[in-house]
Amino acid sequence: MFAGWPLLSLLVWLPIIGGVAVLLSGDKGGSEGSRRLALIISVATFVLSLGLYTNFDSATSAMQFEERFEWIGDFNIYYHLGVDGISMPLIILTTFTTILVILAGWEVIQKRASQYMAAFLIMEGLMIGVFSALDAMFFYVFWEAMLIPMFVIIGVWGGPNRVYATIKFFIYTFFGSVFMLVAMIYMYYQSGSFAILDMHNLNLGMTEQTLIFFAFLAAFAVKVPMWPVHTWLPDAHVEAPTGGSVILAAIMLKIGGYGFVRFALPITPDASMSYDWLIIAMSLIAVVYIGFVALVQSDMKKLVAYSSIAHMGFVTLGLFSVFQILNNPANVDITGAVLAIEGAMVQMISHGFISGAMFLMIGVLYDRMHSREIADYGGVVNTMPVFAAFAVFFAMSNAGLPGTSGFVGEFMVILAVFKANFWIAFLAAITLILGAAYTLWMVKRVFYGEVTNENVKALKDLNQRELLIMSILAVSILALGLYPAPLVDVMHVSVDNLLQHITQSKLP
Amino acid sequence: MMTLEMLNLSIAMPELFLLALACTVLVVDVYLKDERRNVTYVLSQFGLIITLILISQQSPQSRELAFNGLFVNDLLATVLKYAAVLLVAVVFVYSRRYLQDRNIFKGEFYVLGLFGLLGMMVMISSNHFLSMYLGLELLSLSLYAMVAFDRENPNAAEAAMKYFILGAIASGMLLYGMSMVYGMTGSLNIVEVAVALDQIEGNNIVLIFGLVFMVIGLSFKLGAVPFHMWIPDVYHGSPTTVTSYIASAPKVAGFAMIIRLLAESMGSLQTDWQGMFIIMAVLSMIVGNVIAIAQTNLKRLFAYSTISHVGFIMLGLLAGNQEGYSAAMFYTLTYALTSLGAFGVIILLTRKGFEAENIDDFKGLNQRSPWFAFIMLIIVFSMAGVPPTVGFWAKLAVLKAVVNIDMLWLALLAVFFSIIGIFYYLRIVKVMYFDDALDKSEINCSRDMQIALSANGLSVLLLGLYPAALMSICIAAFA
Amino acid sequence: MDMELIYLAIPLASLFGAIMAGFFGKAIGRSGAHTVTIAGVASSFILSLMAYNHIVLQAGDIYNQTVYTWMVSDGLRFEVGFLVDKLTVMMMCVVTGVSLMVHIYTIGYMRDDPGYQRFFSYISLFTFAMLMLVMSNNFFQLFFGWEAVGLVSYLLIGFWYKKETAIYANLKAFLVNRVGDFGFILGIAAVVMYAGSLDYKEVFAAAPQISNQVLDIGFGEWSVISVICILLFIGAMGKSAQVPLHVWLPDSMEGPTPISALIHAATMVTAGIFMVARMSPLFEFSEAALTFVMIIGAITALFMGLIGIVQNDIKRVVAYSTLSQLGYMTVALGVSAYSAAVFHLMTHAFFKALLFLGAGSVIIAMHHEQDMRKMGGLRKYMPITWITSLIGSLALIGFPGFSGFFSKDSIILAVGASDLPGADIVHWMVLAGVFITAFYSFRMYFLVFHGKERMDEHTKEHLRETPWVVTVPLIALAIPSVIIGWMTIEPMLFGSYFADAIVVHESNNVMATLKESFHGQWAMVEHGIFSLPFLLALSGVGSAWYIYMKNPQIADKAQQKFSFIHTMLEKKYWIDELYVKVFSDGSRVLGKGFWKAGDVAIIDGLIINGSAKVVGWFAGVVRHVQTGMLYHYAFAMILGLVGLLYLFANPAS
Amino acid sequence: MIPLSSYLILGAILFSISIAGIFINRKNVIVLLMCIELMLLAVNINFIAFSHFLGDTAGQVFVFFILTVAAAEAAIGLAILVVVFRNRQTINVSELNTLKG
Repeated sequence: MFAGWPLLSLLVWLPIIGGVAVLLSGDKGGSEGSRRLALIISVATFVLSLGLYTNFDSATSAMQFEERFEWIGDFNIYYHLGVDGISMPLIILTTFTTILVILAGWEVIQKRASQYMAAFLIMEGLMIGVFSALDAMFFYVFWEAMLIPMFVIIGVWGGPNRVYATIKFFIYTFFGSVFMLVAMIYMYYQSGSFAILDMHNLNLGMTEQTLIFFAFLAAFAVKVPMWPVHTWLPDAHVEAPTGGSVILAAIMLKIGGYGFVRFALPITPDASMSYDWLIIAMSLIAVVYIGFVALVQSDMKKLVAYSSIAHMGFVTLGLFSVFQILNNPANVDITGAVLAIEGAMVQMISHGFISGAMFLMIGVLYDRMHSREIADYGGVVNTMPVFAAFAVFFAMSNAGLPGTSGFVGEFMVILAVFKANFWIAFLAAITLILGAAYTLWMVKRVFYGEVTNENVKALKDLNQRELLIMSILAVSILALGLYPAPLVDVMHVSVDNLLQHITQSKLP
Repeated sequence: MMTLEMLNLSIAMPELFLLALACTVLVVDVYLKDERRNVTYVLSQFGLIITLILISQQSPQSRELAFNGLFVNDLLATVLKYAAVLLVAVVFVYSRRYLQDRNIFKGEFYVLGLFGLLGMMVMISSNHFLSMYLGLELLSLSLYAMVAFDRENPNAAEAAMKYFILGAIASGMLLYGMSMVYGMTGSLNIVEVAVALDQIEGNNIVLIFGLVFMVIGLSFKLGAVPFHMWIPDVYHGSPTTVTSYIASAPKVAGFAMIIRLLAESMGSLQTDWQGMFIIMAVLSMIVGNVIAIAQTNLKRLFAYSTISHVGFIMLGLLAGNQEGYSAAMFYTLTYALTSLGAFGVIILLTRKGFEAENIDDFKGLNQRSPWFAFIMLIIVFSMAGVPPTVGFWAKLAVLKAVVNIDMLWLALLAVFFSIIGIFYYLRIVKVMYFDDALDKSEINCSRDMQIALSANGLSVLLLGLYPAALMSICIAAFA
Repeated sequence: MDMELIYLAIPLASLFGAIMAGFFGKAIGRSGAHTVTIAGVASSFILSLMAYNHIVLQAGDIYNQTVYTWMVSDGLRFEVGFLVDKLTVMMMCVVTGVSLMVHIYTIGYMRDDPGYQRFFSYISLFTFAMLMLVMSNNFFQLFFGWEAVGLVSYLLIGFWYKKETAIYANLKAFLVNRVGDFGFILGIAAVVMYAGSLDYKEVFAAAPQISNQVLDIGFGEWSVISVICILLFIGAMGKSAQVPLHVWLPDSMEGPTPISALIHAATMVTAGIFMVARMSPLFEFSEAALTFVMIIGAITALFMGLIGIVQNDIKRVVAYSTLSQLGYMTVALGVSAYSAAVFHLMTHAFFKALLFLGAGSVIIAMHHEQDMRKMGGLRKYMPITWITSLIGSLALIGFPGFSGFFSKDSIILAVGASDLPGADIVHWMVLAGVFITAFYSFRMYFLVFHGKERMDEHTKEHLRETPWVVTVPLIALAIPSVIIGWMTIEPMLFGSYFADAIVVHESNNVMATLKESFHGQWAMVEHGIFSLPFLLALSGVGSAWYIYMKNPQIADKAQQKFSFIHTMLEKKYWIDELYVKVFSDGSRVLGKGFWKAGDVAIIDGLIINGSAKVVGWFAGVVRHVQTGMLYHYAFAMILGLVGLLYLFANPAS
Repeated sequence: MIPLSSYLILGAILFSISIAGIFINRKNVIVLLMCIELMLLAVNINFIAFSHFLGDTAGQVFVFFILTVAAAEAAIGLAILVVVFRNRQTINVSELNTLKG
C-alpha cells in the first residue's frame, strides 16, 4: 500500500493544507462541517502513516522514504525528509494521537471550533516534520513553528490562568532552542552542510563538543522536560484544553527525547560521555523528586503532568546510561546499551498512549464538572462505572503494570541501567512505588468511595464517542503491553547504527 | 567640455522621472479642490508604478556611473530602490483613509513623500559624499516636515522638533567626519576615497577621528544606541501613516548609506568601524529589547523593537564580508516589510477620533477580524524571529555571518536578547487572541487597503516559506 | 491429547471465563456469569489433574517450552513460556482446586451483591494470573504473573468500593506489594546482568559461575548471588507478607471472604514461597540469603501469631494465623527445606481456605457480623460449619494425623536439624509459635462455636446453617485438610517428587537428615504424640479453653495486668502507625517540600518569575532614561561620541 | 601663513561650542537653530581649509551646497517652531517633554 508515494511529504503537508482548509471553512453556520473535515483529514493522514510501517524495511539503518530538494541554495538548506526505525514509530504515534484529539474536542469545543481543529491539524503536520526532517534547519523550522499553534491552543482554549502558562511555555521552549540554533550554525561551518547525517560524521574537539552538547541540552531538556527546567509543563498542562494536554504530553515531550537521539548523542558522543552523570542525575531527580511532588498535587492534571515528567525521566535515563553500561567493568558481556536505548524509545511511545489516555480521562471528567480538583470528586465509580473501569486500567498502565505498555519501557530501562550501576537502578526502580502511589491514590480519591456530592451524583457515563476513544486507547495500550515485538523489531537496526555513532569517539 | 552623454542621464531615469512627478503633483495639487484630492493620490501612485517600471528596465550587469561619478547604478541600487518605491507605494495605500478621517488628506503628504523617496533613491545611488549628503538632506527635510504636517497635533509638533534638532546635529557630525576624511584622502568620491585609503599606511588618528563622526551620523539614521533617542518619540508622536513611512523605506536608504560610505569607501578601516558597530549593536539589542518590555503604547513598542532590530542589522554589517552585507540587506528589506505591515494593522484599526496605538486597543482582535489578527500574528512572530516567517531567516542569515567571523559570543548574546524580546511580542499576540474585545465595533476599511495589508502580511509568511529567491538576490548584490 | 494444548488451555480456560463475565456480564446475567466462570475454572482444574496424571503418575516428560516471544532486545529474549514439572503441577492443582471451591462458594456468599458478575470475572482472572505465575519458565513471565495477581488482589480488596476501609486497604496492599516488587525487579535486573538471560534453565545453569562473583555497591563488596537472592526475596516478602512488609495482609480482610480464602490465604500469598522454592538453585549458593530468609520467616511466624491472640474480628484472627503460617514456610525455605515449605504451602492452602470459608459461612449466618465477641454457641445452629471448622483448626495447630501436623512438624524438625547460624534460636521461636497458634485458633473456635450466645435477638432468630453452595466447598476442603498430609508426605518430602524442581546442596540438606528418622506416617504420628510440639499445642488449646470457656475473667485480668503488652499487640507493635507517619506522611511532607520549596519557590519563583520580574523592573527603570528632554538626548549623543572617540581615536592607545 | 592645524582647531572649537550650546541651552529653541548653523559653519571651515591646502576645489563646492541646505534647514526648522508654538504657546526646550519613557 502506498509504495512509491512521497509519503513523508504527504504526511507533512496534508494536515497543514487540510488545516488551512478547515480554517477557511469557518464556523459560520455551525462547525459541524469543519469538524468532519478535520476528522477526515486526520484519519487520512493516519492511514497514510500506516504506509510507512507496511513499506518499512527494518533490515537497514539507512534513511527511508527519503525526499531531497534544494530549498535555500545559498545556505545549503535542503527540503530533506526521511525516516528510520527511531522516527517512524513516533510519526505513527503522532497521526494516531491527532485523531483522538480531534474526536475529543468534538462537542466540548464550541468556541471557534474550526480554528481549534485547524490548529491541531497544523500542529500534526509540523510535528511529523520534526520527526522526519533530515536537514538541521528544516528541523529547526518545524521545531519552532510548532510553538505557534500550541501557544494559541493553550492561550485561546485554555483555563483561567492560561496566559501565564502559555507565555511561560513559549519562552521556556524558545529559550532552550535558540542556543541550539547557534550550535547548528556553528556545525554548518564545520561540516559545510546542514544535513543531520553529515553532522553525525563530524569530528569535533572536546570544547566544541561540550558547548554544542549544552546547547542541545538546553533545547531538549526543556522539551522533555527534565528537572530543573520542567516547571512550564505543569502550568501548560493544567491550563491547556484536553486536546492540547494530550498533544503536549503524548508527542511534544517526545520531541525532546527524539532530539537527544538524533542530535546530542550521535553528534557529541564524547561530551555526552563526560556529562552523562549530569543527565543521569537529572533523570533520577525527575523520577524521585518529581514522583514525590506528584504525590501531593490536588489538581488531577497537575498530578498527571508531574507524572509525565517522572516517566520521561526514564527516557533520558535510558539514553544516557549507555556510557555507564558500556564502561562498567562488572558488565562482563558489555550488553545492555541497546536495551537501554530501545527501552527509552518504547517508553516514549508508550508514554504517548498512556499520558494521552490519562489526560483524555481527566478531560471526560472536566467536561462534565468543570473541575480538576481531586477534592471535588469522590465515588465517581458509582455513577460512571464503565468510565471508572477505563480509568483504573489507564491508572494501572501509568503505574507500569505488566501487560500494559507502561511496563515495557520501564522494565527494559531498569534492566539495562542495573548494568550501569546498582544505585542508578535502585533509584530508578523507586518509580514502581511512587508511580503506583500517586496514580492509585488519585484513583482512590476520585473514583472510589461513596458519592460525595450532588455534582458527582448527576454524572453521566461515557457517551459513544468517548467510549470509542477510550476503547481505542485501551486496546493500543494493551496490545503494546502484550506484544511489543513489532515495535522494537523496527528499531533494532537503527538503534545499532545509533550506538555505533555513540560509541565512536568524534574527537579529531 | 561637459556633454549630456557624459552626464549619462539614462541611468538616472527613475530619479529624474520621480523628480518630475513630485513637481507635477505639487503643481497639480495646488489647483485641486479638497473633494477632488483623490487625484493627487492616484497621480502619485500611478507615478510610482511608472517609477517601478523604469527601475525594472534597468538591469545593470556592472557598475554604471553618471553625473561625473556622483551617481552610480548597480544591482544593489536597483534592488534597494525597487524596495523603497514599493514600500512607499504601500504606505500611500495605507494612509489614504487615515488622512481623510483626520481632515489632513492634503497634497503635501504625497509631495513630501515623493521628495523623500527621491532623497532615498539618490542616497542609494550615490557614489560621492556630496550626492550622499544631498540625498540625505532631501530625505530628512521631507521627513521633518511630514512629521509636523498635522498642524493641530501637539505631539507631532514636539516630535518634529526633536527629530529636527537631533537630525541636524547628526548630519552636522556626518559632515564633520566627511571633512576629516576629505582632508586625509583629498577626495570626496567614494571610489577614490577607497583607493586613497588603501595607500595610507599605519594608524591615522585624524582619519579615525573622522570615521567616528561619520559612523555616528550613520548610526543616527539607523537608530543605533546611543543615537536612538529620537526613534521612540518620533514614532510615537507622528501621525501613524508617517510613522509607517519612517519605519519602512528610510531603513533601506540608511542601509545603502552605510554600505556606500563604510563598506565601499572605508573598507580598509573595517577593523575600526567593526569595533564601534559591535558596541552599538550590543547596546541596541539590550536597550531595544529591555525597554520595549515596559511599553504600553504600540508605536513606542515598535520603536524600541526597531532599535533592537537595528542591532541585528549591524551584526550583519560588522561581519564586513559579502555574507554579512547580504545578510544585513536581507534583514533590512524584510524588516522594513514586516514593520510596514505592523503599522498597517495599527492604521487599519484606527477610526475617526481614535488612534489604535495602545496595546489594549488590540484586545480581542481575533474576534473582530480573525484574518487581520492572523496577519498581525505572522508579523509579530516574524519580528520575534520564529519560523516559518521571514524574520527567522533574516536572523539566521545574520547569525551565520557572525558565527563565520568567529564571533560566537556575539551570536549567543544576540539570541539571548531575542529571548527577552520575545516577551513583548507575545504580549501582542496575547491581547489579540486571548483577551476579549473591549470594543466590538466592525472594522471597516477600503478594499485596496485590505488587499495591500493582506499581501503585506502574507508576503512575510511566503518569504519565510521560500526565502531562497530574495536571498540569492541579496547575495548577488554584493558579488 | 497433546499435552501442549492442555497446558495452554489451563490458564486460558480461566481467562475466557473472566472475559465473558467481565465484558459481557450484563448480557449473560448472573447465572450465566457463574456458569461460565465455574465451567472455565472447572476445566482448568480437570486439565490440571490430567497434567498431574501425565507428569507425576505416568512420569511423563517435563514440559519447558516458549509459547510466544514477547520481544527480543539486545539479544535478551523476553518470552512467555511454560515450565510444567512436578512442582508446577502440584501448584496448578492446588490453585485450580481451591479456586473451584471458592467459585462455588461465592454463589452463596455473594448472592445478593450487585457486583456479582464483576466478582466472578475477577476471581477467574485471578486464577489465570496465578496459573501464569506458577507455570512460568522465565523471570519475565514470573514478574508478569506476580504483578497481575497483585492487580486482581487490589481490585478484589477494594471490591466494595464504597467502603472507606476497603479502598484504603487495597491501596495499601498494592503499595506495600510494590515495595516488594521494587526489590524483585532489581533482583531480576541482577539476574539479567550476571546470567544474561531470563530463562530459568539458563539462569540456574549459570548459578555456579555467578556464585564466585562479587558486586561493589558502594559499601563493601557483596556476593552477587546473595544480592540477587535477597532482592528476589524482598519481592517474596511483599507478596507473602513477611515482616516488615506484612502490614497489608490483615487489612486485606476488608475484601469479600471468598477472596480472603483464595487469594490471601491459599494461593497468592504463597507465591513468594513458591518463587523461592523455584529459585532454590540460586538460593542454595548463598548462605547469607538463606539465613536472612530464615530469620525473617521466624520473626513473622512468632510475632504475627502473637497479634492473633488479641484480635476480635474472626477474619483477622485467621489472617494473622495465615501470616504466622507463611512465616513457617519461609523458615523452612531458609533452612533449605524447600520441599517442606511447599508441602506446608499445599496443606495450608486447604485447611486455611477451609478456615476462611468456614469463617465466611459464620459471617453469612451472622448477617455480616465479624466480631467474635458477638458470637458464641454457634455449634448447634451450624453443624457442618462447626465440624469443618474444627477440622481446619486441628489441622492448623498440627494435631497428629491431620495434614498440618505432617507439614508443620517437618518444618520444626528441619529447623532443628539445620546448622545455619541462628537456627537454634529460630527453632525455639517456631516451637513457641506452635503454642501460640493453638492458643489463638482455639480461642477463636471456642468464642465462636461454644459458650454463651452473645448475639442479639434478631440475628439469633435467623441463625441457621448456610446453603449447600457454601457447605459443599467446606466439606470438599475438609477432606484434604485431614488426609492430604498423610497421603503425600512420603513422596513429597522424602521421595524424589521434587528432584527435578528443587535443588539442595549436600551441606544444607536437612531433609536428608529427617529422612533417616522417618519411618512412615504412622510412626511419625505416634512419635508426634509424645513430642514437644504436640505438648505445646495441647497446652495452647488447654489454656484457650481455660481462659475463654472456663474462667473468662482471666482474660480481662490479664489484659489489665499486662496492659502494655496487650496494647502493643492490639496496635500490632505500632508498625502501621510507624509506616503511616514515616512513609505516608513523610513522603507527603517531602513532596510538599519539594514542590513548594523546589518548584514553586526556587525554580519558578526565584529563577523563572524572578528573572522575568527583574527584567520587567529593569525595563521600568531604564525607560526613564528616555526623559523626553531634548538636551538629554543630545547629551546621550555626545556621550556616545566621546565614548567612541575615547575608545577608537585615542592617540594613547 | 596660518597653518592648516589652526583652521582645524578653529573648526573644532566652533563645533564644540555648538554642541555645548545644544546641550547647555534649556530655554529657547531658536538658540538650538543657531547652534546648528554654527556647527555647519565649523564644518565649512574645515572643508575650505582642506580644500585650500589640498588645492582641490571640490571641498569649496561642497561648502556651497552645505550653505544652501543650511538655509533650507533653517526654513524648515522655523516652520516647525511655528507649529510648536501654535500648539504649545511656548518654545521653551524644557517643556517639550510630553513624549518620553
